[in-house]
Amino acid sequence: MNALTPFAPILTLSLGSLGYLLGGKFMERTKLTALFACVVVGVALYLIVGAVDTGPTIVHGLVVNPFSRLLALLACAGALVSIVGSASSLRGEEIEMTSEYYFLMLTSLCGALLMVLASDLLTLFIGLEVASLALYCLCGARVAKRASSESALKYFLMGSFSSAFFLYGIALWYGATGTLAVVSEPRVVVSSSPLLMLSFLMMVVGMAFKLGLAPFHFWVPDVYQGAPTSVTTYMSCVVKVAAFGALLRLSIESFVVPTPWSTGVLWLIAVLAMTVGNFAALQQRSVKRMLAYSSVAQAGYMLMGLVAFDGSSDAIAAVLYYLIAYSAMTIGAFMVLSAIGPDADDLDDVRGLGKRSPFLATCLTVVFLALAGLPPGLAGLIGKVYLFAVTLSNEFYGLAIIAALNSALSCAYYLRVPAAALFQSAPSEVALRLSLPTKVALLVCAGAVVMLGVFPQAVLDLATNAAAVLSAH
Amino acid sequence: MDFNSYALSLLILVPTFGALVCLGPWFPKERGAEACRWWAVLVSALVLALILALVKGSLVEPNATLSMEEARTWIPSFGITYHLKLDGLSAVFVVLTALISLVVIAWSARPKQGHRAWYALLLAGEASVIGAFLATDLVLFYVFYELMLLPVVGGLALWGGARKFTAALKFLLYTVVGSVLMLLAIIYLGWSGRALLGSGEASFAFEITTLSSLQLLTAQEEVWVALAFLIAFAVKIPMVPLHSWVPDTYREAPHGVAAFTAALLGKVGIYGILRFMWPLFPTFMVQVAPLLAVIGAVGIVYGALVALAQKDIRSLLAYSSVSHLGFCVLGIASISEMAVTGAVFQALSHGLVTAALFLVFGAVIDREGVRDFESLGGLAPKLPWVAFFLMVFSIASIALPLTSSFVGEFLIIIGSWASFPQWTLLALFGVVLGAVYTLTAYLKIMFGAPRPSSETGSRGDLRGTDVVLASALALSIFVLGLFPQRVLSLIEGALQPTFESRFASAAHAVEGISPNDNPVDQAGALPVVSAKDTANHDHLSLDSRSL
Amino acid sequence: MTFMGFVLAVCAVASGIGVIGFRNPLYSAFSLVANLMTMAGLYALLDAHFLAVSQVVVYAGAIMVLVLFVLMLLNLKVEGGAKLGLMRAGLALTAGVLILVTGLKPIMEHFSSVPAITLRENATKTVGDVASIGEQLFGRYVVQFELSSLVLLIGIVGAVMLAKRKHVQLAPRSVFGEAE
Amino acid sequence: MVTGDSRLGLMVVAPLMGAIVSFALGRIVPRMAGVLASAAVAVSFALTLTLFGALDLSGEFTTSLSSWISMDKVSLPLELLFDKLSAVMCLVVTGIGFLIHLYAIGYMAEDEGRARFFSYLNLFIFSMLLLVLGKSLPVIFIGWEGVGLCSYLLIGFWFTNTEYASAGRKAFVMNRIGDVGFLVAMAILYTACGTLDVVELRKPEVLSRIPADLGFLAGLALFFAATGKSAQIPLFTWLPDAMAGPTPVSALIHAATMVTAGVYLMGRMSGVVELDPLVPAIILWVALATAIVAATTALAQNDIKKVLAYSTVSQLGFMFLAVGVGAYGVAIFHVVTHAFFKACLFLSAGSVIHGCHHEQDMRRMGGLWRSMPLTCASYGVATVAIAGIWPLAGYFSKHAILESVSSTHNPFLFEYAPTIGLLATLVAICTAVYMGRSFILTFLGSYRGEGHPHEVPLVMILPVLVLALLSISGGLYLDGSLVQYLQGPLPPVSVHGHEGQSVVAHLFGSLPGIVGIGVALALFMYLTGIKDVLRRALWPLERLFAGKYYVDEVFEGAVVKPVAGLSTIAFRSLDQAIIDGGGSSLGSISRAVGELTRRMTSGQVTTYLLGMLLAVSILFVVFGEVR
Amino acid sequence: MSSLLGYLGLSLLLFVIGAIGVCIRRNAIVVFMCIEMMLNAVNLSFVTFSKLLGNLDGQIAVFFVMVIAAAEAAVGLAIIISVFRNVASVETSDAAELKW
Repeated sequence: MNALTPFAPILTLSLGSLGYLLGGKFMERTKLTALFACVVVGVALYLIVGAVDTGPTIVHGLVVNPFSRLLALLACAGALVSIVGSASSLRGEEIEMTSEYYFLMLTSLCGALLMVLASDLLTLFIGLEVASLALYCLCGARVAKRASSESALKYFLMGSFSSAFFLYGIALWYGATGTLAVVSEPRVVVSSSPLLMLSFLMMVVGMAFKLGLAPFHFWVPDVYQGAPTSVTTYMSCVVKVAAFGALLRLSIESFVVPTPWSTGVLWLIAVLAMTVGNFAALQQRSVKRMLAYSSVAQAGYMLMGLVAFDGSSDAIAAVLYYLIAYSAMTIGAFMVLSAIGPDADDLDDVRGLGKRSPFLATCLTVVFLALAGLPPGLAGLIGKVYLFAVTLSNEFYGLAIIAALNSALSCAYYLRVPAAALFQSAPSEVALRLSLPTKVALLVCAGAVVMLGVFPQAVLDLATNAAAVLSAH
Repeated sequence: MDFNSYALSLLILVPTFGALVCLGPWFPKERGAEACRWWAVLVSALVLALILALVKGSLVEPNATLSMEEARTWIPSFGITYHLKLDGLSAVFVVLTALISLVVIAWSARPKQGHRAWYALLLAGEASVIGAFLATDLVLFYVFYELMLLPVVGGLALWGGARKFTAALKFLLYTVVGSVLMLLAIIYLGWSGRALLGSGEASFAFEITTLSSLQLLTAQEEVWVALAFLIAFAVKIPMVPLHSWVPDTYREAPHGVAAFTAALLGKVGIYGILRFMWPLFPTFMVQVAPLLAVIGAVGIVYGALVALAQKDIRSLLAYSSVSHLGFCVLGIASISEMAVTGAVFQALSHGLVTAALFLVFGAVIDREGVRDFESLGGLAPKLPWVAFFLMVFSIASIALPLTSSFVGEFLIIIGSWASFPQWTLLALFGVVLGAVYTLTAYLKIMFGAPRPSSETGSRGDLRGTDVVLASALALSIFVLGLFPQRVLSLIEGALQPTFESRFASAAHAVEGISPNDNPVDQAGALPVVSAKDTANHDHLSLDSRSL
Repeated sequence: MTFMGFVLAVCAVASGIGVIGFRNPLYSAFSLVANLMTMAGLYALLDAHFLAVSQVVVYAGAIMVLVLFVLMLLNLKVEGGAKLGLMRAGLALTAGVLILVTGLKPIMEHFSSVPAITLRENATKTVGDVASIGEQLFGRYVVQFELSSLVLLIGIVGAVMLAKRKHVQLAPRSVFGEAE
Repeated sequence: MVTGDSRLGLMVVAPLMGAIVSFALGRIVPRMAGVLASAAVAVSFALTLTLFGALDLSGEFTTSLSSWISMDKVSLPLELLFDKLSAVMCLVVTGIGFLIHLYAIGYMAEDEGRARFFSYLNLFIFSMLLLVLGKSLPVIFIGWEGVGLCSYLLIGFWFTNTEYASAGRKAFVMNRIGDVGFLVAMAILYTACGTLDVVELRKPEVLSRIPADLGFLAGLALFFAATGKSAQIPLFTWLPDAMAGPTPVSALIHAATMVTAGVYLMGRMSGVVELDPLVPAIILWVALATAIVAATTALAQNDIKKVLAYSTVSQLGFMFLAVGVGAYGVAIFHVVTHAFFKACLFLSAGSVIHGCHHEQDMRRMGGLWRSMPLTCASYGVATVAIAGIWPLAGYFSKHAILESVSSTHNPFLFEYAPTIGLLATLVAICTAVYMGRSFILTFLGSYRGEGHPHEVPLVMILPVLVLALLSISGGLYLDGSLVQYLQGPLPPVSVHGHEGQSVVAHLFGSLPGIVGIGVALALFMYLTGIKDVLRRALWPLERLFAGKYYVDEVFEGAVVKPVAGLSTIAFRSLDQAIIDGGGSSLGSISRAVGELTRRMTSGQVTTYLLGMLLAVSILFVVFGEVR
Repeated sequence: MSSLLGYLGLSLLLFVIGAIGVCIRRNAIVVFMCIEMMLNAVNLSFVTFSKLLGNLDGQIAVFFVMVIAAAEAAVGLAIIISVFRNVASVETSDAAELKW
């Protein structure tokens, strides 16, 4: 039975999604679609927590260890919060086929879980495609809205394009090692053969695309902006978590980084991402695009941890901690937008939020301050401290300084949002009414952003534990 | 539960709680303003009472040294602690913070709208500044250091002038660029701390006493790390040429926020240099002292010169702040105990004076509706109280004797002459220019024939509470000017250990770079060392030092 | 490379160029069909018989029919020729050549160190007939096989969601939602 | 030595209390202000007298006001020292101060700001007492700055007139420039000697710690401070402008007391001043130049107060002449006599102004002896006194100065002694001429103004008469004895009194004064034709004198304009353009870069794909070949 | 065995041709077809590697890629139709409302 436990969450999600195919009409009529999705994700979450570690012998493509469990947990939690939070905004977004919507959401979560749990590259690729295909569709969920389908098209074309690269990477890995497993026997260091290097580059391109790292970030602003905000909320967390999980595992477990060569590759991408993301966000008036660019930059910060990875668990733990913190921040940020309205995007839509809904404005302020790395959003600050710490302690001074200056620069645009919300007058004085689930979800995000900073120790321990798995290799 | 073990946290928590309460629904829009004000006054008065109660003992007892600590774990795996410490140095600044906050909060003029946010921001600002003055863990300090931005940016954005967002952005970028580099430096230090602490529980160390007890960095590392700290603090103080956020911020901010910022924020920079940079980078501080002296002295003259060209009251105050704080920099640079104590005292005094000036000038601006003093004039007969207090605080600002500023500047000048006579001399010209622009401003605003055109917007003289508050500030300025010794010994008691333990060795380490090779001069540069042997009962005798 | 292989390779490249070269999407689609067929031939040459058959059935048979169907459904015109930027083409070509140049060497050289005898032995081992593939699919890769059904399901549901239209409201609503 | 005598503290504090009380109470009962303030000064005067009386018995008095700066190794208490020197100064300050307070009650009777006025006046007395009683340099400096402040406040007392207020500011700023010297001196002395106590700084063993070059600098810095306060070249132009203040202020601050603080300081710090003999030499030459310039300028002034102001500057130059030759006692002697007759002159002038309805131009006066006989008498007496005619006060002190100049031992001055003597005598003649002129223009001849001048009330005339009396008898009484008396705190002086001399000798000594007055009578009363001839012949000189040597213009051009220009340059070119502009341009650059990166996301998915492909190819090229 | 290596080269060549096509064509369906071609090129690599290495994993991978390609086709074409309904074009240059 133990051998099957890794499958339990996957199975739950797939069966749950099948439930929509069977009882979708009924659920739509009784307005239980969201609730059902929550229950399914909740059960999956529970099962992940309960999943026992798979031993060294890996059966049937899935591996459970503290690392993959933490990421799976994070993906599920993120999905749960974003589903809870945006359940009431679907109507405003004119998404009427809610059972299909949730079907796709559950399957994409399933794909994300596959990505972090996969023990072979085939599973990983399937997971990637499951997640991506579902998300392509979700982006176009507002079928009547031009921007939505446009974003779906862009996401689809670019996603498939990058998938091809990723697939080529897998092929080359297969050619170089003769196996499709994530961990090759014997393990090979990436710089040991040109083919492996090529494979690594290809896979990094694929993952960099999913993470929105520059120069593969072009899709991010368009898709984040065009997709329904509820989908953006979900995507900004789950895709990042899954892709980071995959990237970390591939780099460390498959390609046995760090080598000076691979570090160079990642260094360049990290620097490009944070710089391009921050600069491009500087002049945005669309909050969603700005958050999109900022997510590029944030991914750059996180990549910094992998660059600084030296074989000890600290660097990865830093990435994980920041990933957790970032999930809370980004979900919170997008959820605030979707709570304002289905088409809330421009800075003007945020104006005067403090008057229209103090609660929303407070959450927004906390979350955006956290993104900027300023208290009281301590999670962002502590996360940055940790990332900078590992970067510095592995003597990447240039990277750390670039990142620091970038994060200073980022304040310029992050703070414009709370400034507009709190300090400018509203175009409409209509008070916003939030549904209870939205409030709860927002509270969870804002609370997490603060509490992760005030009491970070437990999470840090968790992250260190998880990271230890990777660094043990 | 022992009061003392929570007392320091209370200093931070009380205003925080007060701020949260201010935001609550019980101070409604129209009717709640005064109630909210009194609540905020109550809270800030409580904080003042609390800190005075803590400091009282050492102010009354001549030889008592003040030292209270509160240490808790925060992020053990990372070596970050919640460590607060109240000693003479921090006590001085915390008292200043509490007093200025009380005055700014109680001051009757406030923006017409948003009383809840106003008092909440001010109280939150008070909490964060106090936190910054108490924290001895570098990361904790950094957190408070960043939190301090809150009242300024918020105040600017909510109630600022026409160019408020530009000003807020400028302020923010300047300080954040500085502080982020400092964050890197902090982390680097913490990491280096790990390297030497060995395989302890904590992997990093950020607590200042722990860090300073170790020789963590190589000379080159120290330069870079210390430079990052220095830039951050230099922006905050502000030191020339990193001051250009100051005029914009002070010009656009509402009076209370400008007073708060000018009086308190820069002091954190000075405090930071003394609290953190001194113990951590003694060698660097000795090395960089000549440069700092130049920056300080040039800042004094430069600030004064530029102030001379100002037409706007607020800009004038901004540049005069730059000028006055140059003295602090010069004092710190001289590394003579006298001058450094003077620098702290000057910082304290500048806080009092500048807050008062901002508030009283604010009254002028509010009443006349204009702020460039070409269009003001002849106000003295119309606003006698304003004229009176403005004169008192102007006098204090130009450091006339018996005001607290004089004590500070006097100590700095006398103390730093031994190390940097030429720069001290330059600084003295700033003193002259200071008198020129201050009196010119006063002359243009208050003196001359009353203008009939400026009658619009007149709301009469200062109100009763404001008179009381201004009197309190004036009184404290004169009391400190006349009886500074308790405060001075409080400061000195906190600084002395650092002096004795760190600079003696640091001075020897950099003997080579000293401007003179004469050993007597070495002693002259560090009077404390030589003074030990020659001090008699009444006077400090110093070895002579040629120019 | 055998003669047959060479011919197929040339065809593949030619049809590939055709895919990207024809202005009329229909011709592109036909070129792609040709390309896919040559691929099937190549698979067959490489003893991947099962794949060769699947290639014809799945790609040429199913996918391309779908593509052609959509093409016909949308009744697409020829892509505007003037719009095809030379600079863009040049850049793309440069990038492609660069990838080719830098990629070819490591790929081709990787097996040069492997003794030819081993490779010949290996080659005889891999015969991708239905039996051996089936054994693998329902053995080691059964989980992935099951998961692939999920992929197809997504394809179906997604297509339904995107392509099926209920009542479409064309009037835009206000940003701030409506009072319900 | 008596320490901790409460009278000493009370003496200082009384005027401070007076200031506060008269300010507070005076707002309610304006009439009381003057009385209260005068009473406070009277208390001080009385206490000074008692202490003065006790001085011979018990030596010096000291008391501590506050421990002020007392740190571990630094101790700078606020202590007062009442020795013979400060006793003399205190008597002058409180005595004459009291008289002038009395006078002011009448003079300011109509003014609305009486309370403020008397409060400032009392504050001045307080500061001045601190100055003369300070036991250490910081305390002296407190008083020094305090009197500067009061001077500023009182010059600009009628602040609705911007010119008056500006004059106050000018005075303050000029004094501040001088204060730089004071601070430098303190810094040098403290750094070198480790103490700022004046008693300590008299001891040779302490002074020997000062290196030679620093000693020179310290002395010079102190003198520089004195030039500010005592209106010597180059910082003297504020004093004539200071006449903008009410006349009692001019009498008290700008004639009798504050301006002599520089002389007092030189005396107090004689040890430091004489460390390098070059310093006294510099002092002497500067003083001589000041005396000449001021005296000649006074010749061409028409404002009665301006004449007196330049006369004060010139007389201060005389005092510094004595300082320059080391005759500090003599200098103080002249301080005292000058206080008598100059206060008398100013108060009389004030009465004239008061009587002529605030007319100050002498050309619109004349013949006032008829309407204001008592004032005329006092003014006349004081004129004779300042002219240096036996047996009035000025003769003795001025003669003593001339005598001490000729007997100087300073190596730098020795050979020039006759020249100096000659020039000083010329100045003395000049003094008599312009004073005579002012007397003639004001009181003799016929009335040229409008309205009816009237004699002033008793409360104003009484102090004037007392001062006139002092101007007559002060010299006789103090001659020799005062210099002798001050031998303790001041270095001994070789000059002796005039006891043994015959009347003829005295008259011979008075010759400059007699000649001067004669010339004045000749030129301005009897032979006015010659005046016009002279005026035509010497018009460049007259221009120069009337234009006050164009010092103000030179100062404006050499200091004020450049500083203002520098300030504008610093603000516009440096601060706004470079420092601020640098920051802003950094902002606009990053915004532009932001715009550029933003535009990279063009919306065209084909471009995105191409971008990705290019990125991949670049990655391959950069990292592909690396082994 | 150079013939097998030749297949690898061919695979890369086809991949690059597909990639170039992706970048220069603006018809979304053609772009999609180019992507399909890229996937096919990779498949060829898989099969060749499988041959070279002597295990069937590569061929299995190809099988799954085909499945995914099929699903991708369904999703992609649905998206294209959806875009066509909104924009009345499948030219990617017409679907460029979201930018900057």
